[in-house]
Order: sequence, then C-alpha cells, then structure tokens
Amino acid sequence: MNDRKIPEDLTKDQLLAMYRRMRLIRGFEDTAQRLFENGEIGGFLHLSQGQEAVPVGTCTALRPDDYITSTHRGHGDVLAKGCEPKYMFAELYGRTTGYCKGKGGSMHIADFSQGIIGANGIVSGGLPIITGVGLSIKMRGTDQVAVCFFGDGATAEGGFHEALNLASLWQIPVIFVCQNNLYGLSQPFSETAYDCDLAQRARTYHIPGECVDGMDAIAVYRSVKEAVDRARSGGGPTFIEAKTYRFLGHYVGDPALYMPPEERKAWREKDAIAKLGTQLRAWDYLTEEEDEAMAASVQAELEQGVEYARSSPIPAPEEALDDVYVHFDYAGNPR
Amino acid sequence: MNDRKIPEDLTKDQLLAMYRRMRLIRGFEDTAQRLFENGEIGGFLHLSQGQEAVPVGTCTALRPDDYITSTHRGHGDVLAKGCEPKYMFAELYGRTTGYCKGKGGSMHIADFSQGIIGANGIVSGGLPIITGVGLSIKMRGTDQVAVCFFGDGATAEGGFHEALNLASLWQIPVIFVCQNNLYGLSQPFSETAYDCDLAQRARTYHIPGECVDGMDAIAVYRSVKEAVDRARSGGGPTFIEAKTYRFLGHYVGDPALYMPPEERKAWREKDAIAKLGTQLRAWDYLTEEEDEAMAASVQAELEQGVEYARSSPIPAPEEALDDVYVHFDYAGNPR
Amino acid sequence: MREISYRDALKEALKEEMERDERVFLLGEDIADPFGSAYKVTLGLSPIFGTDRVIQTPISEQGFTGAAVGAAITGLRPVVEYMYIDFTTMAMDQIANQAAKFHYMSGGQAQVPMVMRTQGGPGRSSAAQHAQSLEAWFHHLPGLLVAMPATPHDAKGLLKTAIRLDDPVMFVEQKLLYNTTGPVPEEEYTIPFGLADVKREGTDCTVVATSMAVLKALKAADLLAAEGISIEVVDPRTLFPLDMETIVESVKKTSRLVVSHEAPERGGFAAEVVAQVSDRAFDYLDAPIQRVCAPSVPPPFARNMEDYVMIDEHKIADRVRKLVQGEI
Amino acid sequence: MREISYRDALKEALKEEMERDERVFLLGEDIADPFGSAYKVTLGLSPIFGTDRVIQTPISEQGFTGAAVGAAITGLRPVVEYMYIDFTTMAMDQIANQAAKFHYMSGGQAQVPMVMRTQGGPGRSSAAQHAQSLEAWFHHLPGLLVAMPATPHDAKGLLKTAIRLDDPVMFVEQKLLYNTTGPVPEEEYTIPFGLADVKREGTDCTVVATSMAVLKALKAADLLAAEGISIEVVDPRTLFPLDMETIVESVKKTSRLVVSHEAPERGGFAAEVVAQVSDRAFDYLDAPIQRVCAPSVPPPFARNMEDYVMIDEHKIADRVRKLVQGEI
Ligand SMILES: Cc1ncc(C[n+]2csc(CCOP(=O)(O)OP(=O)(O)O)c2C)c(N)n1
Ligand SMILES: Cc1ncc(C[n+]2csc(CCOP(=O)(O)OP(=O)(O)O)c2C)c(N)n1
Ligand SMILES: [Mg+2]
Ligand SMILES: [Mg+2]
Repeated sequence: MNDRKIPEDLTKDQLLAMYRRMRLIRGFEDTAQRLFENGEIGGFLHLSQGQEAVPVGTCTALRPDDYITSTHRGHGDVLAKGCEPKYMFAELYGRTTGYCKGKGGSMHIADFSQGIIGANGIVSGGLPIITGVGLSIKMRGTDQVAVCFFGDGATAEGGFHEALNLASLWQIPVIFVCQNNLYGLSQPFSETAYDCDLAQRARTYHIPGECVDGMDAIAVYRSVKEAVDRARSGGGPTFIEAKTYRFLGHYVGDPALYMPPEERKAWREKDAIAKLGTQLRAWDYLTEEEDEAMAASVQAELEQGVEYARSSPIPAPEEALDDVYVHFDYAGNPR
Repeated sequence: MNDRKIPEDLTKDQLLAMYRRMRLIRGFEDTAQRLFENGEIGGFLHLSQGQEAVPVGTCTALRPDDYITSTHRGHGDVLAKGCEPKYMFAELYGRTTGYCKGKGGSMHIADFSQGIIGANGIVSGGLPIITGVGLSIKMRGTDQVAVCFFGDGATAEGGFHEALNLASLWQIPVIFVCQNNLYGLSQPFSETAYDCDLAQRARTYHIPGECVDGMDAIAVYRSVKEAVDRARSGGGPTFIEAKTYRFLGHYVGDPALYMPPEERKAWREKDAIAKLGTQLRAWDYLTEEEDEAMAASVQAELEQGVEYARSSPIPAPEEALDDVYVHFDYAGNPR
Repeated sequence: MREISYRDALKEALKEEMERDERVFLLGEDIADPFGSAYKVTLGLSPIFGTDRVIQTPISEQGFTGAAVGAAITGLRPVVEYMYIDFTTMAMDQIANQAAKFHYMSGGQAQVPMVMRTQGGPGRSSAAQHAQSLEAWFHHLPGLLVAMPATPHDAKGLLKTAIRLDDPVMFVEQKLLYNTTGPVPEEEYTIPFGLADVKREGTDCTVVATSMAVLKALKAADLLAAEGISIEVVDPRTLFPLDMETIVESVKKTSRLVVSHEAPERGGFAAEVVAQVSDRAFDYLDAPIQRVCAPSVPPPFARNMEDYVMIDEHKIADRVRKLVQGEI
Repeated sequence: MREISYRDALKEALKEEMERDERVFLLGEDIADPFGSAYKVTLGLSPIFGTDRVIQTPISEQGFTGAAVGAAITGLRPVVEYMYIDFTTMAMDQIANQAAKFHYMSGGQAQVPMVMRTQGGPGRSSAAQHAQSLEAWFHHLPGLLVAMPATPHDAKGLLKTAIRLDDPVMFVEQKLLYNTTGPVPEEEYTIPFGLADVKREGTDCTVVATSMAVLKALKAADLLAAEGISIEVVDPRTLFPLDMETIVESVKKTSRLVVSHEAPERGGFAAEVVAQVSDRAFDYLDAPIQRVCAPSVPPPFARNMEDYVMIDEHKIADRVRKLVQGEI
C-alpha cells in the first residue's frame, strides 16, 4: 500500500474538505432515507451511499463557475458541487425555500448560480444537454468546463452516442463521468452491453478515455484533474469510467434482491469514506478527536438542515401554476 | 490486376445475374430521374446511381427468405433483393398495382413476400427495426438472416448505437451494411464523426467489422457471404462498411454544389458496373454482343415497366382512407 | 365474484395470452424476476416463461421499440413496457413513424400486432418527468389504438384483446390504480375495443371519464347522489376507437356533459369529446360542455401542489352541481 | 409595400436577430451554404455569420436539441431547425421533458430561450414520414409556445419575437408556403405572441384557420362572397398563447364557427378551439361548430389520394355554406 505517501497535488485542507463532503453526502442520504421511511418526505429517492468518492473526487477538480449535469441519483453530485443540505432538504420537503421551490424534488435539484444544471429524471437526459453547455462555453470564449455525470445504464441509450459524437466533433470542454455502479435499475451492466470497456468505446470517438477506481476519491480527482486541465486549455472532451457501487437498492423501498449478498459485502468493505479516513489518519492529517468532531459537525449541519426544511414555508398550492413560462402565465396571459 | 483470375465462389450465371441486376438498377434510376424531370412522377426521389455494387453484392449472398431493411435511397436495395421494376414504377406513379398501392411512394417500397421490409424515410429508422427482425428469426428458430442497409449519415443517430448494442447483446443473425457514400445529405462524412473508422467502432461492440470496396460487387459479395455464413450458423451479427459514391445529388433537383467536381469525376471512373463488365469480358463470360443484348433486355424490361405503370389503374382517391388499421376503418368502426 | 387487483388482472392477461399463443412475448426494462418491473405487473412471469420470452432489455427505448416493430412485422406478437409514459419520448420515432404507419405505408402488406404497455398519471410526487399523462399524443396519431382501463376487470379484458389485435396498441395504465381491486371473472373473457361502459347510470348529467378519472367520477356520483343529483358515468375504455354512440345517447338523456381526465386540459382528449358531442348532440345540450382536467402545467413535486393540479371527486362534483343548478 | 417570399421573410428575421444579438445562433442539419437547408431558409447566412454561428450538425436530432437546451440554459439563444416536423420524434425527450420543463422543474431558475423551427404539412407527395402536421403534440405540452405563421409578414414578425422570448418556442412553417409572397415592411417590426389577426372581416360565419388553412379560408371567402356569404377569417398565428378574445368576439358577431387546419381531425388543435368556444360562446352559437381538417390517416403518397385528404377552399366553403343555410 502506498497509503503512507502523502499526496503532493492536494493540500491537507483540500483532503479534509473532500473527506467531510463525502461524509456529508453519506449523512445526507442516510437522513433522507430515514425521513422517507418515516413518511416525512415523498416522491422517489434514489440514494447514492457508496458512490461518494466519484462526485467528490470530480468536483474537487472543478471551479465554482464550472458546470455539472446529473441524474436521478443526483444528491451526491450536487452536494459535491456545492449545494447546501438545508435547501436540498427543503426541496425534498416540498418547501418554498427548496432549490426548486418544491416544484422539482429529489430528481430535479438544480442550482444555476453554482453551475449545477440539475439532476434529471430521464436516464441519459443530461448527455445531449452537456454538449450544449460545452458549446456555449466555447462560443462565449471562457475557460469553464462542464462535467456530465451519468450511470452505466445510460450508456445503452442513443443519446449517449450522439453526445459523445458531438463532443468529439466540436472538441468541447466536457468531461463525461460515468458512475458505473454495476447496475442499471436491477440489470447488471453485463446485460446493458456485451463485455464492454466503456473507456475503450470512448476512444473510438477519439475521446481520451480511462477507467478509474471509483472507491478512491483521490484517484478520481487525479483523473478528472487531468481531464479538466486538458479541457481548459482547449484539448477537448474526456471520458472517465469510475467503477463504484450502490450500497443500497435502486430507490428507497427496493429490496435489491438482484444484488448478491456477497457482492454487497465485498463492496461495503471498499467503502471510500473509510478508506480516505484511514489515509488521513495515516498521514497525520486527522486525529481521532478531529474525526469525531467532524462527524458531529456533519451531523449538526444535517440536523439543522432538516430543521430548516421543516420550519420553512409550505408553498401555496396555487404556486403549482407559476413558472411554466417566463413571459406568460400558465394560461397564456402575458405578464 | 488479378482481374484475370476467374472467381471460384461465384458461377458464371451468378456473375451475369449480378451484372444484369446492377444495370437494371442503374437503368431504373436513370428512368425514374427522367420521369421525374418530365413531371410524370412526383414526391422525393433519392437515387442511387453509383452505389449498385453494394446492394447487388449483398443480396447475391442472401436467400429469398432472408430479410432486408432499407432507406430513403432504397430503389437499388429492394431491386437487388428481388423487387420488380414494373411494380416499383407503378408505385412511383401512385397506381393501385404499385407495391404499396400508391400509398408509400419511393421512400416506402416494400415487398413482404420477399422479405423486403421496406425503404424508410427516417434516417436510421431501419436500424432499431432490424434488431427485432433478428430477434424474431432467433425466436422462430429458422436459419434466416437479416440485412440492414443504411447510410453513413445514419451513424450519428442514437438508433445506430442502440441497434448495434442490442444486436451484440442478443447475438442475432443481422448484417449491418453501411453504404458510406461520403455524404449525409450535403454534409461530408468527416462532419458526421471525427475521423471515424466505422468497422473499428463496430468492433467495440464485439461485432466483427470490416471495410470493403463498395465499387466492387464481388468484394461486397464475399464480405457479406462470410457474414451470412456466420450468422446462419449462430455466429451473430456483422458490420460491413462499403465505401461507395452517389454519382448525383441527394435527390433529383439537388445540384450538389457541395460535391467537388474532381471528386465526382474520380468516382465516376471507379464505376462498379463498368468494372464488372470488364471482368466478365476478361473471363470470357460475356461477349460484346451478349453485353448489348443484355442492355437491350434491361431497357425493354424498364420500358415495359413504365408502360405497365402508366396503364395501371389510378386508385380511387378515397382509398386514402383504407389500410390505416387491420380491424377498424380509419374512423374506428369495426370491419 | 372474486376480487383481484388491477396489477394481478394485467398479469393474468399476460400470462393467459402467453400460454395461449407462443408468439406472444414481453420486452422491456427490468421486467424479469426478481425485480419483475417497476409496478410488478410482470413479476412471476419470467420463472414461468423464461427470459427468452420475458426479455429484459438495456435502457434503450428506441431500440426495443424498434425490436418490437421488427418482430411484429415478421410474425411475432411483442408486448413492450415503457416504465413511465414519459419515456415514450425516447421511442417516438419508432412509435409514431414506424409502428403506427407500417400497415398504411406498405399498402396494407405489413401488420404490426404489438402492444405498448405503459403507465402515467400523477399522485406519487414523482414530478415533471415521471407523472405525465401523454395519451393525447397517441390518440391524435392515425394508426394507433389507445386503451386506458380504469378497473381490474377492464384491464384484463382489454389487455387480452389488445394482444390479439393485429394493430399496434398504446395501452395506458395508471400508477395509482395498480393496487385497486375489483371483481374479475375466473373464466376467460375479452372486451372489445370501441365499446364504452356505463359505469353508473344517472339522469341529470353525463360524466365521460377515463382511467383514474372514472374512479373520481364514481365518488363524485356518491357525493352528488346525497344531494339528489344523479349522474351517469361513461367510461369509453378505449380512446380510439371511441364509442360515440354510447356517449351521445347518454347526453341525449341527460342534456349535460362533463368530460374529465388527468391529463392537462389544453389540447387533451376531452377536447375531442367536446367537439364531437357538440356537433352530434347540439340540440340536446342544455348548457355548455365542461371539462374537468388538470391545468396545463408540468406535474409539480410537492404533495400539496400536486394535489392542487390533480382532478378529484370534489372538482367533478362542483362542476356538475353548477351545471345542473344552471350556474354555467 | 415591397412583397417578398415567406422564405425570405424568415431569412430576414434570422439575419436581423443574429445581427442584433450575438448570442443568437443556428443549429441544424445541412443549414450551411452551399446547401443552405432543405427549404433554403438559411441559404446565404453562413457566409455572413460563419459556420461558428450557422452550425451544421450530424444527423442527430436528439443530440442537437440537447445542445440547444444546454446552450440556452447557459446564456445563448439557439435557433434549431428540424428539416421535417416528422423528425421531432427523434428529439422528443429533449423537447418535451427537457426544453419544455426546465424552467418549471428548476423552480424558475432556468430559462430556455430557444426556438425550434420546422416545417410540416402535405402537398408534395412526400408520404407518411415527411408530410405530417404534428403541432397538436406541442400545443398540448405545458411549457412550450407554438407559432404557425401563414404569411410572409407574420412569419418574419413572429420569428423575431420567438427569438427574443425567453421561453422555448416550436415554430412551425409549411412546405408549400415558402414560395408564397406578400407585403413585408422594410422597417423593423415584431408581432406579439397571443394576438390573433383577422385576415378578413365578415358577418355570416367565422373561420378560425392556421397556417396553410388560412390561405384556403381566404380563397373560400372569395368563393362564398360571390354567393353573397360573408365570412370572417381569424388567424390565431400562435396556437399557444391563444387569443380567445378575438375568436370569441368574432363568433359573437357571426354566430357560426368553422375551424380548419391541415392536421388530422382527431385530437387536433381545432378540438381545443371548439371546446373553448362552445364553453365561452354557448349562447351565441346558432349551429354546431364545424371542423374542416384532414381525416385521421397518415399522409398518402399518390397525388390524388393526398389531394383527397387535404383541406382546400371547396371543403371549407361547402361546410360554411351548409352552416349558413341551416343544413347543419
Ligand atoms: C429514459 C428512461 N428510461 C428508464 C428510466 C427508469 N430508470 C430510472 S433509473 C434507471 C436505471 C439507471 O441506471 P444507471 O444509468 O446505471 O444509473 P444508476 O441508477 O445506477 O445510478 C432506470 C431504468 C428513466 N428514468 N429514464
Ligand atoms: C431522422 C431524419 N433526419 C433527417 C432526415 C433528412 N435526410 C434525409 S436523407 C438525409 C441524409 C442521409 O445521409 P446518409 O444516411 O448518408 O444516406 P444517403 O442519403 O447518403 O444515402 C437526411 C439528413 C431524415 N429523413 N430523417
Ligand atoms: Mg448504474
Ligand atoms: Mg451517405
């Protein structure tokens, strides 16, 4: 193990921030799950426990003005890019203070002020969109980059191909980050494509592709950082497959009978949060007490978030009619 | 040149039949063009002069009970599989004796009795469909095969990817034959995909892929034959890119300003019909007189076809309301 | 008669038809056991028929719809499932330009005996991309038949018919109906397309309702009965073919009509019913035909906003009351 | 006033808006010179603005629609072109689930200022997959605006407005209209969405018509005028927002209404107009509202069959005549 070797490309503060973010995501998901099971919140909850290293590693390589698109399983992605738990909880509670004023819910959380273009309920929905974000960066002449998060299941959709093809043709600053958690909904990746090496497939589009250990936040960071540097300097798109795992079912309520218990156990043992924690302690970046203090602070932040959500105003039901159009009300009257 | 070497895998009769079919296609297209320019027929005509070797080489490797799907530029493909000019002309004239009783026109010619599932006005439309044809063959347990013809432009559509992926996963007896004539409508293939080797792309789906000279009917035949043999014996799909050229514009009326004159000239010189004619003479399979007699017989068949069409009954206008449903009239009354 | 759920009624239809005709097979995402599809309609079928007939596909709606078209026109009878009606958008070319048109554009040569099962509707806080009611798109499209069963009985009988028809059928279920129960005969039966069912007889006003709206209309009928207002609830069951005779007869009797569905009002199916009835029963109408549908907004997430845009028995009853009392 | 073609009017609108606002750009298949798009609307623009702003895409309707959505929500103003409205089927998810809903599902954060230009309609023997009139789908969809100009004047004024609006617009042209000509001011002007235009005043019957049907209705007006029947032709110009005030005012004056469009009748836009008018002008109607639309069949190829299903001035005039003469 080279766990002893202290990274030179990430500061202690960065590493601690990554660690905290991953715990925040885990805690957010666990809390959301509890709230759902309690019946406090509704809708669909696709949680991402186990996958935290991917968004956190990725977003550590991004600037605040960079963009991301995400998926139905988007909590971790948007938290990693900068969403705050309290406004996210408020969204899950359907409150006016939620990121989408209660109109979007779990599958549509977005914060345009931070380049968070949003989760998306359509598998592969963000892939075509990211090409436009990349095009827009190129046309506006900034050095932003755009990351598209998507799952392994999305790679069977036509939009996957169209997006890779356009990104390649247009040489836009886009990074495709496939969170391959081995399952579509219940279908193993082996049923999505026959013996497929995704990074290799990307290379047939002349998009540099690589496969990275998605249970290692630092490895993800490094891979994405290289892609970001290339994209910022005009080097075009990159494809990264991060191999990871969804510890729980597809959504809260799914018993996930299709996931073999041994497999689940084996992946649990690769927990990326535990791994980074061990590393941080090995590097003397974190004492037991600091670790506990951090856990407590994460917990407090989440509890305050839930409290914030609970005490936030419920939208007037007729607000359902707002925000359909910019220039007209829902019935077509100008405003 | 090994033009002197007589093929061992094709009989003289087969080779002459191929040659005649190619000339029939060329003549059909030239005739259709003239009829359109005269104003005798209408609609859209996407003609295939220059591409004859691909469908004829391909269909020579097929049995009557095999299937093909085709495209907007489908005359050559369906003629190669067995459509008769007279019923095709009748379709172009919008007559009741046409393959589709005048309802389909150039872009929808089909003859289900010969496995000709039809031309298709939607670029890439046949690609998803062919997977079902392949699946059906597999489920019915026959040793038929199914060929999907499509253009280079279609490879940018999502359906291309979905179809290759499903074919690979299901290991169905399907042969993808891409007629790469270097242009989408007006867009060069280099604008469809960045430096793309299509056969190589197919191989990332674990579909054997190869690129063949689409101006050489025998080469196309051999490539397809190998694929057909593999498919019939349960070896799954194959991808073949046939490099060819559309001598004329995208449709009758398109001046094709986007095609450089030198390029057009160079490809005209590779004319596959002339090539096969030269070969046949070199092999002593065809005398000058026989060649001329064949030309005359093709011409006669086409003229009779046109005559047949012209003298065929025009559908009653209200037949437009038929064939919407099998079990109901267009207004929903059972029949 | 025994009572079973809408889900089990559908499952029985699939099972019986697969047993009856080996050309029938299922195609869709996550439909095999142990998951057995999002709303569990296909749960238990793959162990019986094997994964060669309960074919689980990658997330490729365009691809598997094309596969169904290709299989249907070469002699099989596929039943595909779109997990949500919202995802038919991914397959719209294959549905609209291929499945719906092959019979016509081939001059009657091709037959496309395929059923597209899906489910729509609000009620589970599933937000903008998982709660739409898009049946109007398919209803507008020449070449498709559209069924929308409201009860377990209709679900089973219509699905069996859909599978036997040689025309492509969009078969639209509703996510909140799966757990509802009702009487379903043990014996074999089918329900013809184009035959409306008068779910309740009445004299003061006709309510034409589809899918979930039928249940709401029946509740409204109870509310109104207590006030002495009698409504007749007509469920067309298939949007196309549409049994206008039954609807017009009912309107001639009651002189008033409310049309209700969960889809947004603007350009929805109800408008077609209004247009046809106002043409064919103009002289019998005592008051303008009313529509009780969702306002034309995307489905919102928050429960209270979703409730606000959903139709319910009160909205139907209120409108009927106003009509009957001459306030409209 | 100078007369120019519908095609040139559209081209001027694109050119002027691209000059005015550098965020405006075009995206679509074969739109750059020398081909300059299937109906030549964009011909001549790539030499002026370069292929960085007249971006020719691969045949990837889903991809380039997504590209437009992504560009629009990050500050640009794309105008995409679908060569035929039939091909919107390939991009339906991006149109319906993304473009139309981003503003709403983000709680008003995102704006999607994109225009989707396309053309539909029959009349060129282009058969089942190249001659549809699918505007009803988009009209039914909350979140989209839908424009359908009938004249060069309206085409230019509406397209300029569409480009300036911050909402996504489906802008539906008609293949036979491109060569029609009409007066178009040299000076800058725009036409607001939601404002109908009374294309001809009359007293005996109102005809609400869209796109090509407007021209047919105007011809019908001439035929009928010769018989002493006076019709008022109202062109809503935008299907949504819809100027019901102008329509209802007209019906109150004439007491009779015919609604006409080229799309199939079943579930088409006309049904919505019928439903709204029959609600809002019930007491003013002397006879049932009539629809003159295509029968609900796919577009056939043969000219005579295509003519048979197409609306024309005679079909409109016949229906109006029957209405006015009390035969309906
Ligand atoms: C177009 C579309 N098809 C199907 C679904 C239903 N669905 C939601 S998530 C999911 C599985 C997605 O798998 P993957 O892309 O690997 O993401 P993961 O759930 O593993 O994060 C499916 C099939 C959908 N939301 N959108
Ligand atoms: C989905 C779709 N998009 C666009 C078109 C318009 N169109 C017809 S043919 C064509 C070019 C097709 O190019 P290719 O696939 O290479 O076939 P070729 O014309 O060269 O035979 C285009 C863009 C269409 N028919 N369908
Ligand atoms: Mg996955
Ligand atoms: Mg081509």
